Amino acid sequence: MIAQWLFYGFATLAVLGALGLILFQHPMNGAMCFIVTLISLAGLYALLSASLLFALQLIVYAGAIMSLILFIIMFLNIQATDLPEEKGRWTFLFGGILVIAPIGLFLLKVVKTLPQGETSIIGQDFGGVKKVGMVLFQDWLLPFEIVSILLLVALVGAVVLAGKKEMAS
Amino acid sequence: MTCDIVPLLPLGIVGFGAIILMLLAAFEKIHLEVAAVFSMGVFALAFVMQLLPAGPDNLAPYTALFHGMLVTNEFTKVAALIILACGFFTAMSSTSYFRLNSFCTLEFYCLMIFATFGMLLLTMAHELITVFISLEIVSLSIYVLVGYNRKSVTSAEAVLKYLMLGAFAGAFFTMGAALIYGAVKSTGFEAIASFIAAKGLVQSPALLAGVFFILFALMFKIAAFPFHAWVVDVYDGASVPVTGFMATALKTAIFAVLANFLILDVGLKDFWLDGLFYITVFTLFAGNLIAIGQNSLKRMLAASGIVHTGYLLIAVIAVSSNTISGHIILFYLAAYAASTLGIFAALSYLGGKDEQRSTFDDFKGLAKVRPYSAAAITIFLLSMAGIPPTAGFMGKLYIITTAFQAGQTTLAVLGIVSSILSMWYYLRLIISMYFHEATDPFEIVGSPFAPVCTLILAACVFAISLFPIAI
Amino acid sequence: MEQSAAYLGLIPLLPLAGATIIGLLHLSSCQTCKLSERTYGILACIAPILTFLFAIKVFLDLHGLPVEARQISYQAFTWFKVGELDIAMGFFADPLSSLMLLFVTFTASLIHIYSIGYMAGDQTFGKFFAYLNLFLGMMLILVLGNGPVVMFVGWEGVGLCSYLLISYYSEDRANVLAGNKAFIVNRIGDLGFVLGMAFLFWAIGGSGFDYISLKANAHLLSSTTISLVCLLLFLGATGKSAQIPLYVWLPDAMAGPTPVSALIHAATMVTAGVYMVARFSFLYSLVPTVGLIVAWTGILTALVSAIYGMYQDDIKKVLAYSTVSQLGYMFAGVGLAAYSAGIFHVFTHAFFKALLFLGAGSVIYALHHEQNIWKMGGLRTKLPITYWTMLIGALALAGCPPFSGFFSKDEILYLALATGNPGIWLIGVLVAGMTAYYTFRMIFLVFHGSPRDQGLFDHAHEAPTVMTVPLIILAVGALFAGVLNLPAIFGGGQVVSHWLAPSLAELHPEASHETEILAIGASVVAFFIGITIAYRKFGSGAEVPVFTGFASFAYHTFRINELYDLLLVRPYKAIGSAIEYFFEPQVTDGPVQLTTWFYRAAGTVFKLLQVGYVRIYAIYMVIGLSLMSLLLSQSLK
Amino acid sequence: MILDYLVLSIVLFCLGILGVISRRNVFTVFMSIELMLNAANLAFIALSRLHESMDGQVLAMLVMAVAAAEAALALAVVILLHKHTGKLDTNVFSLLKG
Repeated sequence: MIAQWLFYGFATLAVLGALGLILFQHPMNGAMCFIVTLISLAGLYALLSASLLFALQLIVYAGAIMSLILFIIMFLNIQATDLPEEKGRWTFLFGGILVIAPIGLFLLKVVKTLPQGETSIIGQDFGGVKKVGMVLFQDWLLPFEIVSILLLVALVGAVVLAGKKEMAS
Repeated sequence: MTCDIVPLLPLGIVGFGAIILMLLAAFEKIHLEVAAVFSMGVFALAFVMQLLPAGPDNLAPYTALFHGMLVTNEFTKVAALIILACGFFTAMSSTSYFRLNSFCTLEFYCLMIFATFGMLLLTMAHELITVFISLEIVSLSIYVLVGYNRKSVTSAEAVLKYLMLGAFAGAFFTMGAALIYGAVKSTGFEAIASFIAAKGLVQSPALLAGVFFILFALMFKIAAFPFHAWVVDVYDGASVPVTGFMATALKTAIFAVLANFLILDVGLKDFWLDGLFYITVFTLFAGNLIAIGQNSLKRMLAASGIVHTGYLLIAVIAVSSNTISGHIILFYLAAYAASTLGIFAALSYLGGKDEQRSTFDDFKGLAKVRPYSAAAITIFLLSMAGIPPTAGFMGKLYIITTAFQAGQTTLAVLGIVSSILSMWYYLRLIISMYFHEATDPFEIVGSPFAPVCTLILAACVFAISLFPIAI
Repeated sequence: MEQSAAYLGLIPLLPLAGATIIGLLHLSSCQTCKLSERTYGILACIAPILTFLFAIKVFLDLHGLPVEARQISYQAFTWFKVGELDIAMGFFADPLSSLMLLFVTFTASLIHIYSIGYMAGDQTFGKFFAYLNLFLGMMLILVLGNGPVVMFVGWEGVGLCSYLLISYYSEDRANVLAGNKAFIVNRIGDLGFVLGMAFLFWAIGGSGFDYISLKANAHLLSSTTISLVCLLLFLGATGKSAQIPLYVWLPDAMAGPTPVSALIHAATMVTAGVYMVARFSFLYSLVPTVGLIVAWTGILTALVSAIYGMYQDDIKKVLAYSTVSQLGYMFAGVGLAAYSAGIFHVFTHAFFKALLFLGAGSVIYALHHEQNIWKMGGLRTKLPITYWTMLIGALALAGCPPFSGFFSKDEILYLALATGNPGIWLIGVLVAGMTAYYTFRMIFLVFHGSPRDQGLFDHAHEAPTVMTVPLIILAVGALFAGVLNLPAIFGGGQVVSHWLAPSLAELHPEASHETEILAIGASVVAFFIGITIAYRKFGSGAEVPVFTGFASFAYHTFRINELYDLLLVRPYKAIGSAIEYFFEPQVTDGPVQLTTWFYRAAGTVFKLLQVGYVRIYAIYMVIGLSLMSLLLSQSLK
Repeated sequence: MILDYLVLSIVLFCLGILGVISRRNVFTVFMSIELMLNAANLAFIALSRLHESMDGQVLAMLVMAVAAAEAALALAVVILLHKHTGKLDTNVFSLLKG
């Protein structure tokens, strides 16, 4: 029962945060709202007995990625004058809702056909570091390995794009 | 089990080469053109390794370790060959380009090899998240390559558009993977195939929606209508060698995934036939219509790339699902790659500093001043337009005959119509090269690599057309 | 039993490679960095000489096999495979093609060598040899192809090369027109070939479309189909081999350089038709009626062109008409199912006609491109080698025993009599007399008497060695080639006929010795009558005649060109201009313009859709997705 | 109920799409894409709970890694764009069109 209420609480927060993200004009406000969403998602992961993911969501997403974004926002020192005016924002929002509605409805229709299950916590170890780690390193070794290449590419790419290195003559 | 390593050798070489080059780049130990030659060497070595016999078809190397997430067969092998050749020729022609445009650093080649690494993975990947990660490896490297010229605002614009829309499509891919995971309980291709074979696609809406999203993401990458709009701007903003690389290698890799994915089960492909049909038709015509309005060569080539996507989609639709040899798709990709890379190689030394020559009018009278370059470009254009005896003609011929055989008469006829329409813009360049007086001296500075590359590719256009395939 | 030999593929490849290399060298040379003519000449001669050596090897290899198994083939690769049509790029040698191969490569080698001298000083020396090599390569594909399709590649290839070479001196518009004419007339014939091939494929092509399978399946055809196929193929042959009604291109083809005329006329292109009929002898021998049509067409062509030949004043045109005439004999031969006789005549003709053309070339070379025989005379002393070699050639052409032409021609005439076609025989004998007449008319006017143009005469000089040596070699050939197929009556073994026998579906009529002697006697008599008249009229000088009546009509080649112009070309052009001035602007232009306008307008719309705002592109994508999800949710229920 | 989680995931996903197509601010657009990825992750984890297998969690983890890489690059691009124009408006970048 408590789980149910917790879900509703987190869900509301997540949706509110998302709404804030897409409605606030300044990216700083948007980012703050997005952090709310991310944290409530972490809570939801915990409710789904994914304890490792709960931690990762907080540390990696809400912690690392978001602080990076916030840092850049502040680094660029964005003023209200730098921001686009976005006069037709509401038109686009409502038009967008109309356009997206079929996709959303279709997805809802789809997920309803999936089998349903309880969300109660199962097993002591389900979603724990050890179990997930075993799965990761036994079954998902290849994706895990190539993610390292991906990160390498992102690293090199970020250096190239944003770095200060002078162009070769 | 000893032969498990053989199919993965090219992948290993490319990955290893990229990392070595990355380290070298960090210490700035080598000259730019040495790096180009080094990457050509890496591609050539991987190409040769790829030619080694790799044992039985549909081999999953290191099954115990990778759980069948990589599968190699004749199809992936040839696709990888095309990709490696594209990489090789891009590296070759880029040397001339970077003599004229000095924004290159060593990381350029490093990223190109990383992108190739991702593409090779893509052709072999048999698991959705592996596909996704490989796709991201490719995409991230190419985003950076597109925006490599940091001084150019158009280049920055191109990378913004590509990155934003690419990530957007990527998000759909993950959602699709999630839905498939929900339905099948796995994201491996084998599991999906056996699930469909057992239960059918329509019986499981979640699977259907998941496949739908994944197809969308792939269609976006190959610029099928209505997800094509980015391609023209991005190709335009990217530098010439990058555009050539994107247009050929990336397309080959994505088509390999698309084919791998669609042929999982007959039911899977048959369900989408109608949808693919309309997408194909619109893709063919949208590409043609965008192309005729263009004045810039790169934009025209980008738009014509959309048309070629349409042809390839015809091939995807038409090849029989049970016994996909994929020969036709690969043949067309090879033919298209040869002519496209050829044109971009020619543009990289004819374009001049900062790509000052970029429109149709800039190439007026080229034939009077540089007859061989003009002849080579003509060969490439004729191949793209599908005029015999070029490879492009054979490719179109195979595709259209297969479409007829598969009963897709409408598509075959529309394919022919579209190839007629495409003459409009291909011949326009030929006309401006041959039937005008030259006002520009077209002097060439730079290494002889790109002209040699153009020559080789022009020969390839004919050589590929002779390559026999069984329909 | 078939032998496989990869070097067969090499034979056509060599000249093609040569053409590519020389062509590239020529293209990449400029005014200052030109290669020397010597280099080009040597490069160009490598391929024909090597192919000749290979031809000998083919011959010897075949010879080493048992008679009924004399076939070697090589499948290079599957060329294309569409539906049930599965065509391999394959090569195939049997006695017939090996014989063709031998003399094609032999004469071609000599002509290549000769051209080094003849073309000296030409601005586009390299281009010429590239074409020449290409020509040879195409001819070899034609000869060695293992089926009609591969043959057709060579067939079209030689057509193309003849066009290139005939209009070689392209500064003169007339030469280009001559090239055009050759090309267009040949295309008409090619249509016949293609249709014939199509019918053949439609009927029995399903189970293999090479000669061996076709031969094995020929019995499945109905006689109507065979007749149709044979007639259509023969139409193709009339185009390539210059027979009635499509011979008109050949005299005009003299516009090309003389070695080209020699190559086209003696060894390569024009013999293709005869070769093709012989190749399809397994079909032609089943329909004797069609064979008769072929034979009569041939002998009538021989007659008509012999008449023309008697009145020409251009040395090359005389030879050109004599070629047409001799080809007529060959068709008479193959038409009467005497394939080996026809092919044998092709064989001997290759020697003496190449010789005559090269000799004529040497005369023209000596006289600084003067070709009118009424301006020559008395050149015997100035050009002794040319004179003697050409005399041998002329005797062979005229059919003087024991020169090669005598035996081959006589064989055909004898078989005409033996198969019960006295009409063909009579005309043949008549033509033999006429041949002797016009050949020696030419010899006498050119070499005997007194010089008609002193200025030209004084500057005349014998050609360089590189040109005279081929003449001498060919003269030896023209003298002795006939011995190879000496008929039994002269104690010969008919070596060539026996060699060819496994390739051909030949009829061997029985006839008495008297008939044979009659045939030989008549030919000899005709020869002597012809040469006597020629000597009387031209032996010791004659003035330029004024043609009237029939002679004038014949001089203008019966005004056939004008007739074709009136009946075919003009109506065709009239239709063309009707389309240009009425049909196009009034009827079709509107819709066409409308379509382009519509296309352009649609293009503009799409151009406008490329607004450049990334958000709008995302919206396109979402709209597309949303429409598709609407449709999908419909299908979900 | 698992269904609730999935519905939430879809709502967040659609809000993400909405953010991408209705906003011109580069930061907001990139964060909206992150939101879509998070929605997919929620779906993965919910479904992992449904199937009682941890594969879904691993998948979500991998997606997270990809998202991090993408974010790093996106931020580099933002800096690049900011260097050029000082603006964060996607509509400013419309030199390439037609």
